Amino acid sequence: MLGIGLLKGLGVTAKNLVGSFHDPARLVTTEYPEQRTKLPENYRNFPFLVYDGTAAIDGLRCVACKICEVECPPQCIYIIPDRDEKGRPTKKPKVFDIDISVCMSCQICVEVCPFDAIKMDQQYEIAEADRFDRLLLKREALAKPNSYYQEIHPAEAAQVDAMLAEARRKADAKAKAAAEAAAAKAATAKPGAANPPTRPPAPSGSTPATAAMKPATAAMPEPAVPPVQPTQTPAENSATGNPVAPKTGTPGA
Amino acid sequence: MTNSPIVALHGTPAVAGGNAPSEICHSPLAPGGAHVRSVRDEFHGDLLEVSMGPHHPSTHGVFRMIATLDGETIVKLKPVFGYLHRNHEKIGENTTYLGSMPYTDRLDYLCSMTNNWAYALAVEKLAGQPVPERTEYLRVILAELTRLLNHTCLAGFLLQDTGASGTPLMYAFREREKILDLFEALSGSRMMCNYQRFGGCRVDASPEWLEAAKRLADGYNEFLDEYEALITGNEILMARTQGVGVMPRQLAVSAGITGPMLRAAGVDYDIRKVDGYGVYPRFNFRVPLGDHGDTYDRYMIRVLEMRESIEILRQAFAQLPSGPIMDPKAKIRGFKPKPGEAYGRIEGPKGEIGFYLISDGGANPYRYRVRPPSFINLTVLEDMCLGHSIADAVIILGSIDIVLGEVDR
Amino acid sequence: MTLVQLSRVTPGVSDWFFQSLSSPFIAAAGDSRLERLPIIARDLLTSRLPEPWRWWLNSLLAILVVLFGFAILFALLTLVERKVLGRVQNRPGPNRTGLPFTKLRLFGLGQPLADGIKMLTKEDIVPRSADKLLHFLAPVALLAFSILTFAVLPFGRNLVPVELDAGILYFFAAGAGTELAVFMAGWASRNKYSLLAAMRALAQLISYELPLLLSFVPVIMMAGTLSTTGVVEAQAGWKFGFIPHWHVLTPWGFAAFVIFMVSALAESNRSPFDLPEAESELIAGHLTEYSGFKYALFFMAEYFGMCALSAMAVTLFLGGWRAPLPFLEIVPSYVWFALKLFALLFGFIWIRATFPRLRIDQLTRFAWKFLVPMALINLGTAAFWSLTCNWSGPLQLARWAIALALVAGPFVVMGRKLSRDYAPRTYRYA
Amino acid sequence: MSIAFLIIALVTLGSAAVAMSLRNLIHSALLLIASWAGIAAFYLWAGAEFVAFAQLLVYVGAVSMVVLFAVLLTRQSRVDMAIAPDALRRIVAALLAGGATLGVLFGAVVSAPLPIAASATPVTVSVRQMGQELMGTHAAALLIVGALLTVALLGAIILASTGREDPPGVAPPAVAPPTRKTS
Repeated sequence: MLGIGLLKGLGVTAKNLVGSFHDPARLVTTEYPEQRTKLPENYRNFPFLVYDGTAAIDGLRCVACKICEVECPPQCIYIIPDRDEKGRPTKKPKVFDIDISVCMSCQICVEVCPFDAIKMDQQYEIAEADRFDRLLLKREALAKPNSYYQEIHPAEAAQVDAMLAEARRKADAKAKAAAEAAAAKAATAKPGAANPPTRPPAPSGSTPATAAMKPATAAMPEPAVPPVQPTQTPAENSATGNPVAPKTGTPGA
Repeated sequence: MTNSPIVALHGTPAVAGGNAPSEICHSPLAPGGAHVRSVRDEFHGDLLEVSMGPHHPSTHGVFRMIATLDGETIVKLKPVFGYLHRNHEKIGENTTYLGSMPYTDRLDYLCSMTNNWAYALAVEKLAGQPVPERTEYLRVILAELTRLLNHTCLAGFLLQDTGASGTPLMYAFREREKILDLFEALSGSRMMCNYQRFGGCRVDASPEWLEAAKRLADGYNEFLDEYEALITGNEILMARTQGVGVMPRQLAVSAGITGPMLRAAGVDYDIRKVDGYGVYPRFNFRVPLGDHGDTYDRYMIRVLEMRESIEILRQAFAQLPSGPIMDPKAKIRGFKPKPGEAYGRIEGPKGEIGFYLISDGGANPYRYRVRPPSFINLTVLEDMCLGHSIADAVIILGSIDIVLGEVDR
Repeated sequence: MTLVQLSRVTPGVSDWFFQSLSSPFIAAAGDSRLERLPIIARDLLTSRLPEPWRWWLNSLLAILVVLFGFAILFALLTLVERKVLGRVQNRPGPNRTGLPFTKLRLFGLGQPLADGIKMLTKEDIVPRSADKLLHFLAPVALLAFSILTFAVLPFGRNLVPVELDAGILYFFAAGAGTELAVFMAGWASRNKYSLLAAMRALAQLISYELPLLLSFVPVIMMAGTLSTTGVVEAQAGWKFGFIPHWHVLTPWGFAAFVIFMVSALAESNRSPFDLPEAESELIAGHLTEYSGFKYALFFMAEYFGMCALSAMAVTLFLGGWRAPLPFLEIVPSYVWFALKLFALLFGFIWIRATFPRLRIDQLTRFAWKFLVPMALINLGTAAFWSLTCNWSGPLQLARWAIALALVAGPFVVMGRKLSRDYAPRTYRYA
Repeated sequence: MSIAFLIIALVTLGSAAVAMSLRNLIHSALLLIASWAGIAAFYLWAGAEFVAFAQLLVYVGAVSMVVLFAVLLTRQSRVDMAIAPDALRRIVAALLAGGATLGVLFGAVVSAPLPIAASATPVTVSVRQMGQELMGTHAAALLIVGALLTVALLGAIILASTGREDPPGVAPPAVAPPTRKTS
């Protein structure tokens, strides 16, 4: 009969009208600034650069290998590797820019980074009063501590830290072996003040750099660890150039 | 455009008589500026050309229909698209295979999961890359969730186009949010999932996630029941949609229509059944078919497909094996398939979504081509709209289910 | 109200007219103090004035009270509508706008005020090629016609601004101008969407005027008067002491009420008959080229029209300001009127929240092929009811049965005919 | 002659006169409607409440719609009258029809016994009285008019329904080849 369907519809809307006062399944609005939904751990927004230790720029894990720059689909990353006075690469980015207006948060830079240096942020309140503010993020703005990474992606970060620690342990062992071999080879060598890399790596990366290593001075971005220089001080340096890319194949631009 | 029956225009489009204080109406909306009034037979007024869009509440984005009206009846309708053209295919040829994956999200931004799958399927075919079984199941789960999402949205949009003050749309979006939450929890993004990889997928689904997805699938029938009680039996909706925008079976086949539109016209063609890609042959599901090919059928077919999707989901959750999600030999970086070509297609929610790739052995595809279902389904718009009123054109367009990101690419 | 002024400036005005106007709001003895509150309040203000002044001021006060009352109702209604729509759609609706410069939100009560300020401060855009005069006149005319209709509504016991002998006729005569205004707006905007909307408005209003007028003819027949107070008077009393003599509680009255409300939906351009401003088809129809204050006026007029038609429906079918039960008469009459009015307005909102929109040909077909015949048959039903008013006992039952059949039979038959072309479908699977 | 009467008459006649002289048909139609409203005001002034409201309801509410529809649906052409071959015949017909109407009205007005009311209180007729008069004394006239209108309505329906044979939902038949003229 004419009107039955209409009445049924009215019944449904009435049910929803009443239900929206008592049924949580029927009032799903999150009143945003006061209430917030919990972000899932996998949530991703624009990328940031992870640094270990306390020094934002010096502690960057990034070695300016430019893989992400090449792989970035919209090509929003711009990197200039840093060089020392002699013109040799220092394995540090001099310029690391991400054009936020171009970036599409696809996470490919994170996937391709062999050094776990770039990660996805969860910061979504990024509105600015000026329309051109903070569209191009510089290295300083991008750098965020490992503790922050731990905070936003705890499970993933723990995994990454464990992996890094494992790699570092292996590298240290290798370096130690190499050093011992060198020592054995050069029997007349002076017993240097090479730091013994025997400290077990902490699984939580919130501690300062676990292994003190001098940045590689070699020109090639090869993931081989250079011999440890005995002159460095462990306190000031942070771990960079974590050598082994555990996930993927050969790094290299 | 298709070989639509040629409609004789009774002269040139002009404004209805008596409209304008002066004789010639300069319409800011219509292209070409002034329209010249023409002489028609005694009993008909002049034709009125209305340019609906690109900014119009119900053209689903920046789409434009230049409708020539006799009274309110459409005698000619010219779809204009390309406002959202962004060189998708050319970009695909200038970026790596992996780099195109996030771009496929942006084709049909409601169904990024199925776009991902179709693209991954094409690349996997090209490279001969096997996929772990767990990933195959996850792909089915995500594709069916996407189908739920897309059809739910469509039902909402269609009802919105018929003027239902947003209520069905809001109910649809309420449910859609739940699926989007699942996608976000899994892939990190609600709509731009970028989830599939060649030879696997990016993140494994946790047991909690699977539990939540199972809950959603189990509760979805309840929502569909409520939604159908609200609107399916509604006399106004039936009057508005039944017999409106009929697409004959012959036209549907010859125009290359796919997806629910084709099945609403009564053609039994579902790539899930035809190709049996992925692990679909392992599932038991039915393909609903319409007999009239009108807007109501197109709406109802989608509702019924959602119910079938729920069945597939239940089976997939029950059968989901454990194991790796990524083929160990699969490469993320430095991916260079052998020279050759491949066409990978799946049954997307809107129809056949396919990617055609030619590799010359380099890191970028030599040719990258998308077969977008929305675009091809849209080509029959005029044939369906002729003789109907302008109000019908809006819901016919709504029932085609287009996403302009995919139409214009 | 213009009638009032018109008659006063002319010395040759007739007696009947004067009489009917010079005595608005006379408090009857025996009413409770609460009941007479509006009149007491008015007398407090004007009782010390000399007689001619007093008449003028009383009229002015009545006008002001009605206008302000409905303006506030309009403001509230916009909020309530959005809230109810929101709740139906599982949203909270506007709930943030409270007192400015404070954190008080008051459930969004500040929203109408904020909307008003926004509307007033928005730029008033007139298309260059528009017919400027008509473009300006349309909202003014629409609002004027809508306000005129309030003049004869009995808002409570002895609370009728103008007591007219042909009050109901006046109401619909004044309301008849609204479609003209809608047409003017659509045509003068010089926009194709607006023009289509204007055509639709004409077709729609011309179709629904007829069932609207036919639907209340039985009421007039039964009440034997065209005056609004007379109609309310005719619905006084209770059967068995608890069933009120409202027209809606009779078979013909219920049918007439439904026809009236459906036509009222169409007359006030409300969903599912909001074709002139169908936003998914015609952008905003006749409102496409309006902005700022003029748009607000249109909006206001639409709500005024809705309120006026609902108030008329209350008067004609729901017993006006009368209480539903005898012991509830302690509650003042104007409160009952307001409650009934709100109930009907809520119905309007509820319907808007639920239904899709009809197409223009279906809309007119529904009017001419369903509502008009139904209204005509209902006239016959009412005549039968009137002729058999002295049947009693088992005959009374027969009377009810026959009347119900007279209403339901045509409804089923014509409804089936109307919905012949469509039905729910079953689907096959491959 | 009161001021009100003057104003009403001025509005009524003025809008009618302006309506005839305007080139814009819609404006003319709206002014015509204003003129009808003026007549309603006159009835009101004269104390014929019911007639006034009926005039408003019927003319301003309904007939106006028909007029506007007719104006909108008729193709507007300035050259219609000038080049029409039978312009003279039309003029003659118009004069004849107008003259006849005028004559009938004039005769009716002159022959009607209109008492010049000396008092300031004209006779008022309540709705009930009017209804009784209509259904009693003048029932025959009412019925005849009703029948006449019904016949006219049926005729209009028949006229309108012929030539609308094609079922809805079918594209309009091709009448002319698609010629595109531009200028």
